Amino acid sequence: MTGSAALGGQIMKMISAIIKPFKLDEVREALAELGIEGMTVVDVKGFGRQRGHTELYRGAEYQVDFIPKIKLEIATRSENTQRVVDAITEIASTGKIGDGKIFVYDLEQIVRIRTGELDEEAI
Amino acid sequence: MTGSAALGGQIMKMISAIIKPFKLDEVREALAELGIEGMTVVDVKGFGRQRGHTELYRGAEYQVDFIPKIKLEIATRSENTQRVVDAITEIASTGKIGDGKIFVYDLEQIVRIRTGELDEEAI
Amino acid sequence: MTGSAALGGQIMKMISAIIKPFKLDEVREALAELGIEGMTVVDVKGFGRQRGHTELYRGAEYQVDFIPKIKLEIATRSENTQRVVDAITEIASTGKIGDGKIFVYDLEQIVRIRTGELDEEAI
Amino acid sequence: MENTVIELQFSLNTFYFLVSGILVMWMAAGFAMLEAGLVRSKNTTEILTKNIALYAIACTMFLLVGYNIMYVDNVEGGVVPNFGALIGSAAADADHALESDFFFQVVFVATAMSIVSGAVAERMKLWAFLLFTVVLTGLIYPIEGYWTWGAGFLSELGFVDFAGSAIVHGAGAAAALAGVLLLGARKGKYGKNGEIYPIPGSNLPLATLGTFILWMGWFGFNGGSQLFLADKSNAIAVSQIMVNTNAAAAAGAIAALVVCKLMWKKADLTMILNGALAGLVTITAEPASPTPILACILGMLGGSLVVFSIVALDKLRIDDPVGAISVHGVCGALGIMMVPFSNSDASFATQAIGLVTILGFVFIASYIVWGMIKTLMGIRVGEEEELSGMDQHDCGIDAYPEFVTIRNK
Amino acid sequence: MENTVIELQFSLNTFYFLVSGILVMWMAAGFAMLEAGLVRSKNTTEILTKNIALYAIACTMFLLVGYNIMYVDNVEGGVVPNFGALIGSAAADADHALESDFFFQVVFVATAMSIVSGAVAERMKLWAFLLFTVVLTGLIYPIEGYWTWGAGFLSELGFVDFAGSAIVHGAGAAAALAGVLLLGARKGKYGKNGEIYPIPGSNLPLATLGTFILWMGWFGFNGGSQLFLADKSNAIAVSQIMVNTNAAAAAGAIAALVVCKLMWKKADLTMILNGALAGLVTITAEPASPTPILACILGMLGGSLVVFSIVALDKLRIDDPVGAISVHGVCGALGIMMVPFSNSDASFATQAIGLVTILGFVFIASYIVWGMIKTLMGIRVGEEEELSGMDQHDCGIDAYPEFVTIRNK
Amino acid sequence: MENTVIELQFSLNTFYFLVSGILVMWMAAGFAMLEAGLVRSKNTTEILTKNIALYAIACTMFLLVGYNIMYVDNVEGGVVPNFGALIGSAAADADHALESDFFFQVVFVATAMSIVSGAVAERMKLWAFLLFTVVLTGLIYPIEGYWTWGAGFLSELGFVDFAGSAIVHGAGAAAALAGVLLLGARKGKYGKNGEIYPIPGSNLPLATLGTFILWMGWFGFNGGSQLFLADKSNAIAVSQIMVNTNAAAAAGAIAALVVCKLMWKKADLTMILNGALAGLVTITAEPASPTPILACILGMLGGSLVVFSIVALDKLRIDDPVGAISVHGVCGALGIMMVPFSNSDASFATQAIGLVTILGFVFIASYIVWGMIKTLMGIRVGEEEELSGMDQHDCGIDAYPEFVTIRNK
Ligand SMILES: Nc1ncnc2c1ncn2[C@@H]1O[C@H](COP(=O)(O)OP(=O)(O)O)[C@@H](O)[C@H]1O
Ligand SMILES: Nc1ncnc2c1ncn2[C@@H]1O[C@H](COP(=O)(O)OP(=O)(O)O)[C@@H](O)[C@H]1O
Ligand SMILES: Nc1ncnc2c1ncn2[C@@H]1O[C@H](COP(=O)(O)OP(=O)(O)O)[C@@H](O)[C@H]1O
Repeated sequence: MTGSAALGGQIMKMISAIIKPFKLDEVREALAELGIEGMTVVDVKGFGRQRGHTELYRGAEYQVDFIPKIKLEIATRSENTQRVVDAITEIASTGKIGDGKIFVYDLEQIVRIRTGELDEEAI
Repeated sequence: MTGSAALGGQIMKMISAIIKPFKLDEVREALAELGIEGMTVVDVKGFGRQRGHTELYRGAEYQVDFIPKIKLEIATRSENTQRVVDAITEIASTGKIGDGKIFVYDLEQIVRIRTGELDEEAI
Repeated sequence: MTGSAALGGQIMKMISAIIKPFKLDEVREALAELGIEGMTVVDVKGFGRQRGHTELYRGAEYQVDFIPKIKLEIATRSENTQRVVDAITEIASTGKIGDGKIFVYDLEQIVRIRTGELDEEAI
Repeated sequence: MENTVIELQFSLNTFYFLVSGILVMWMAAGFAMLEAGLVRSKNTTEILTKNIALYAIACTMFLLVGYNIMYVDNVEGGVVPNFGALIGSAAADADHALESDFFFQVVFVATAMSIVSGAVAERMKLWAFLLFTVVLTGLIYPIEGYWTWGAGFLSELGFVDFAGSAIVHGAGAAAALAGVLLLGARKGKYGKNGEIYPIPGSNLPLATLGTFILWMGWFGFNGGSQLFLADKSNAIAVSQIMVNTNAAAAAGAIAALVVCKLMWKKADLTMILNGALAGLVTITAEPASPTPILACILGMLGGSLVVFSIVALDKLRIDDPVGAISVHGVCGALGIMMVPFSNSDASFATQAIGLVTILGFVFIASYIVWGMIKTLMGIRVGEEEELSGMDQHDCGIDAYPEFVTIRNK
Repeated sequence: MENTVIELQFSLNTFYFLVSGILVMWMAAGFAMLEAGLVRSKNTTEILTKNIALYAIACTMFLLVGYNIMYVDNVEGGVVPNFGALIGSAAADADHALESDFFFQVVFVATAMSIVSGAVAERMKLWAFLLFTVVLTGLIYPIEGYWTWGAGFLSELGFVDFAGSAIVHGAGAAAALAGVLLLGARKGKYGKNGEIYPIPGSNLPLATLGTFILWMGWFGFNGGSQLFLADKSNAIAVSQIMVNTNAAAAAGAIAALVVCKLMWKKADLTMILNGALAGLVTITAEPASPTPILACILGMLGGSLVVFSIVALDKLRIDDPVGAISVHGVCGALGIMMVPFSNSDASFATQAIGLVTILGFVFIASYIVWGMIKTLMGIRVGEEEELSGMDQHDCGIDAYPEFVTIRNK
Repeated sequence: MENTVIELQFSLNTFYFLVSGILVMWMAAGFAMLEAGLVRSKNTTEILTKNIALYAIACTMFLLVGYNIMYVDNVEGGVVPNFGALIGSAAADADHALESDFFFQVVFVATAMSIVSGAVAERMKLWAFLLFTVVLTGLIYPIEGYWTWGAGFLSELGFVDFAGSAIVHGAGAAAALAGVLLLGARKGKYGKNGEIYPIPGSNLPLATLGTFILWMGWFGFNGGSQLFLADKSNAIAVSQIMVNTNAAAAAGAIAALVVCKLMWKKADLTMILNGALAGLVTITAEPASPTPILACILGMLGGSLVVFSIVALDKLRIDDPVGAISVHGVCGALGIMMVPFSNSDASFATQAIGLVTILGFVFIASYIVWGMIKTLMGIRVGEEEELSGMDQHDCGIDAYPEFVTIRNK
């Protein structure tokens, strides 16, 4: 984290984590224990150090560049960020290449559609 | 980057809204009336207060944690943010749990790929 | 935005590009030449100036509002941003409507799950 | 040796019934695939469940009472059948096994019921539907079937419906229409200001497979309805039926293709599928006497008519997700009224009387039964179930649980 | 003309064998679709590969040695067959072509093997599986088949298994069980604390199609097993078999539907599919002698039992992704033990002896063979391959490469 | 009673034609599923549309003129047929119904045309394709078919092509090749520097189902081509054909599996499917005279050859998305040239002459017709249509509109 949080920063962060698909259930459970009560997931494909694999189709081998991953998005208060990031890092890590990455963004505003509640109340 | 950043805030925001899938058409129409001329949607699954449902397969009941939702991403000028957020909040709300959330981010830059136009021209 | 922008902004950016699906391979190759070693892609649907098309089903024509696109997400150091944006703009452009857009965000933090490395090391 | 020749004839006829029956049974799979392809993915498990359950129930009910009501110990030329159970016993001079006849007939009743499931898809409660299945296959169909095929009053009148354009297909469509009227359209199908929103089916390869299966099965449906194969003239008749059946289906598909191209500049696959089926339904009333060229013409009439009928029913806000009422009802009626052009034993008047009698009876009887079920337990799923899909509500499982779908369609 | 009558009878019988054989061959497609629908999409290409390869291998092995072992030049009432190659030569007074008999029998052995592929799906190495296929179809099945159908000691004892509830279905299930025990459950199927996690199949329309195909093919399976059509009494017998087969399947589906509704308030489609198949397996031991009502009852017993069996095996941590052991093994045994209720030639004691002998032999022989293969080359794919799916590892290509799937399921 | 025996024989033969015809008709569904599974999802609706439309057009054209050109009132040993319409009239001493013969033959012509649709998939304009269908099925196929099966000059020469390795399969492949050469490869198939990019099919379960359907239908295709069943020797011949057909297909699948494993260490499912079909095409030229072991060997040759052929055509930049030219053309030629090994009536020279004549004629005639259509209206869709998929352009609807797909593949 940068010093900006101390400088006032946003009070809410969006944590976006790319993980291996089969780790989803474990991560979800670990976050539930931290009190995280909401998240959004989406199927993505990606590559990084892990470079895909070859597939075979009708006698031609070819590179599939993108490997299936899952992206989690968790909006949370700034002060939780470190704990969430640590939990994901711990649980989603297999030590093998392709474990994924976590990206943290500032969030300007959150609105709960049902009630119109704002920001921290809306998390 | 434009000079406006120096004035303390981005002049463009990205509004990311998680809504119930069947609300998509209505929301799109409402935003069109506000003059919103572009958006990107993606299928996601999520949970929050609404905790999934049980499914049955071969005699075993099990929890499906994630409920299908749709995520809308709308880049717009800062001054429109409130109107867009209000419109989505109004239209996408059913008053029932699981209506979704809206997240607002700062946007540093927008580029229209076709023309290379920047920022406000590119929205 | 936080004061840090005044101090020169975040040292990492997230570049999110909406492109035409069939441009993916070319863009990926161009970015590889720039030394970009990781990215995440997801299928999205969107509209902007390009307004969808009509489909026909059982005698009823109807508007399909959303056109399939691909969203690329590339985390990179700030100083690379311009080069990446330029490369995508160049390669993904067909000059026809619907070529897509690039959005640039500040990134607070990056974590490599496998090693726990942070920020620039984690890219 | 004479005995052996007669026994061989008996065996060959029986085998012909059995093979035809197997082909008609296969149509159950055809309807299941067609309907599974033309509904949205969130309702696919449920429609599959309905299709296999209705086939099972239809076979069981027809065994328990239906066959007896339709065929056993009835008065010739009568209206009210003799009610009884099981399949009776064989005549001494029968030229095929009684059981093979039952096997052939039992799969017809399932066909009639399969037609209903498509029209009421995506909103009809599973258990209400199954309850209706019991009554249609155990009672309504056998009674009207008796009137013509069981030597009842319509057959005495000279009404001709060779393989069931009205008795099977029309009846299914009439029952479906009654259900649809009581049920209403799917949510999101019609806008407040009269807009019609198409709701595309989720899996067109399945729908196409279903159509091919039905086309194949129809060779048993029509071919078997000659009821005798083992001499020269009958063998030729069965062959003519096959040729005509195929010709009408082909012409129906072509006609639908051309109509679509002319009207919308596109080849609407689901219309072409319906066009082939429309050709089949049209020829079913009399596949034996037309020349192949007439069969083509009948098929083309059916295949064109069905396109307009589907569009018209949509305008009338009769929401039929798979086009069953148009294919089986409208083209069934067309087929019945075309019979006198090739078969001089039939007259337009008796054809019309037969048609109205059968469709009217089935419609009214079905309307009453649907109405009773509606009062008893409701026939439509709740709004929330409809929006989130019937699969989760009725069956507890999605059809394609791993695949990501655009849920708002 | 007598000669011609006999020749006609020969031709008709032969044709009946061929048509039945074609229908049984079609069951290979049924198993392939059923299993492809009930596994996860990441293992779908592999299960399809197994299914087509096992059919090809079974046909080839049975041609090379299996048919000879099972049927040619064996001692009556014996235990050890006479080993030889190819299909022998026709008897002078044969009433059908030898080749048509082979054609009919060869597709049975493929059925037995298809049962195995479902139970060991999603974790068994492709090449280990194919190696086992060679042994089962070339050796194990022909030997136990000889005991009853090749006039071996079980047939002398009076054991009755008309179309193979034990010989085909039970045997397949026994071989499958041996494999599953050595293989263990799929990763993620059972939790550390005894939790059972369902792993839903990825494509229920395919599974339903597969069931309809099997249902259709079963008319050849059971109907053809009468082995003679071309006289009156046999023609009637074949017809009865068809009616009973259909009735048992229908009743099985209904029973499973009702049991599911009572137990879980939902209509679990995959259970209904298994229920129909369970009814078919149950009637297969004796489809000729029951009345249709008894056939319904047998089907209902099978269709109910299979639901409880699937749940029970799951509790025992015997992981069978498609329910093959319950459908073919448990209901096969049920069918065998029900024979004496309709067929007075059979006794409970001999039925039990036959059942235990066949299943025991196949289980033990299979266990040894699986065990040897395990030592030789391993039978289970590595953890990483299992997690990322067998398609990429064994086949190099996904089944639905363009579709986005939730991979963690 | 003599009369009755003759009538029974007539009936049985007729029934055999009809059942065989139904099985061959079913192959239309097989091609549709195979091709729908091997193209990308964005072109799936269009290929389904082509398949059902071509079947309909083929049946209609063959009824209107094709059958007459091929079979009616032609000079024996001639080259130019007698042009006429409809199906003529039956001979007094016919041993089966003329209509049943037509029914059997009409589905063959559809098969020939189905082969073309696969090879030109994903880029050929729908209406150009349908126009070509009219000409091939109404003119080109009947003319070359007359040369051998209509007692034309090739039959007089002693050319043997039992069920159509060249006449049906080779012809289809020759027409396809002509089309592909004029059409060019799919965009993205070949790179600027000679790279070959695979374009995986979108739905392998469908492709597998299609293969099983074709395998099943082939029993009608080859089995029916004996043209007589109702005496002992013919019944045995038909049985042998069935056994050989099945054996060749099985061996073809195994051979392809082994070749793939040796070359790429993986079991490439689509190659195995092609291997089974290759075995079938290879045996089709002469399924009656080989021993089953020879049938296995022929199947293995076909199944191995097809793998190399597919790879070689790809290197030659002949882009055939489903491998139709290799399966039907290359293996069809192989089958023709293998005939003399089992059938002493055939010589390598006449086989070569027949093969070159048929394939040459069809290729040249097709090239001219494709060329004319290209000038007239173009045969290839625009670049944009190809990129966004033909479904939207030609048919107006996606095959799987609810499912999310990775569109760039
Ligand atoms: N620079 C990047 N921008 C966006 N996503 C990335 C980036 N680098 C990696 N990713 C995502 O993270 C996933 C894992 O990255 P990878 O480098 O393979 O793993 P690891 O960090 O364990 O070596 C990738 O598949 C991709 O989805
Ligand atoms: N903290 C969060 N971070 C990311 N997404 C969230 C979060 N909380 C909720 N969501 C998303 O919003 C959706 C609706 O949230 P939910 O709490 O069920 O509704 P409501 O706010 O109406 O009670 C969830 O399915 C999830 O996709
Ligand atoms: N305001 C916006 N917010 C989010 N996404 C947008 C916005 N405008 C356009 N897009 C995305 O960019 C894609 C291309 O935009 P479009 O306006 O059609 O192209 P062009 O900029 O070339 O005219 C759209 O399909 C949509 O996914």
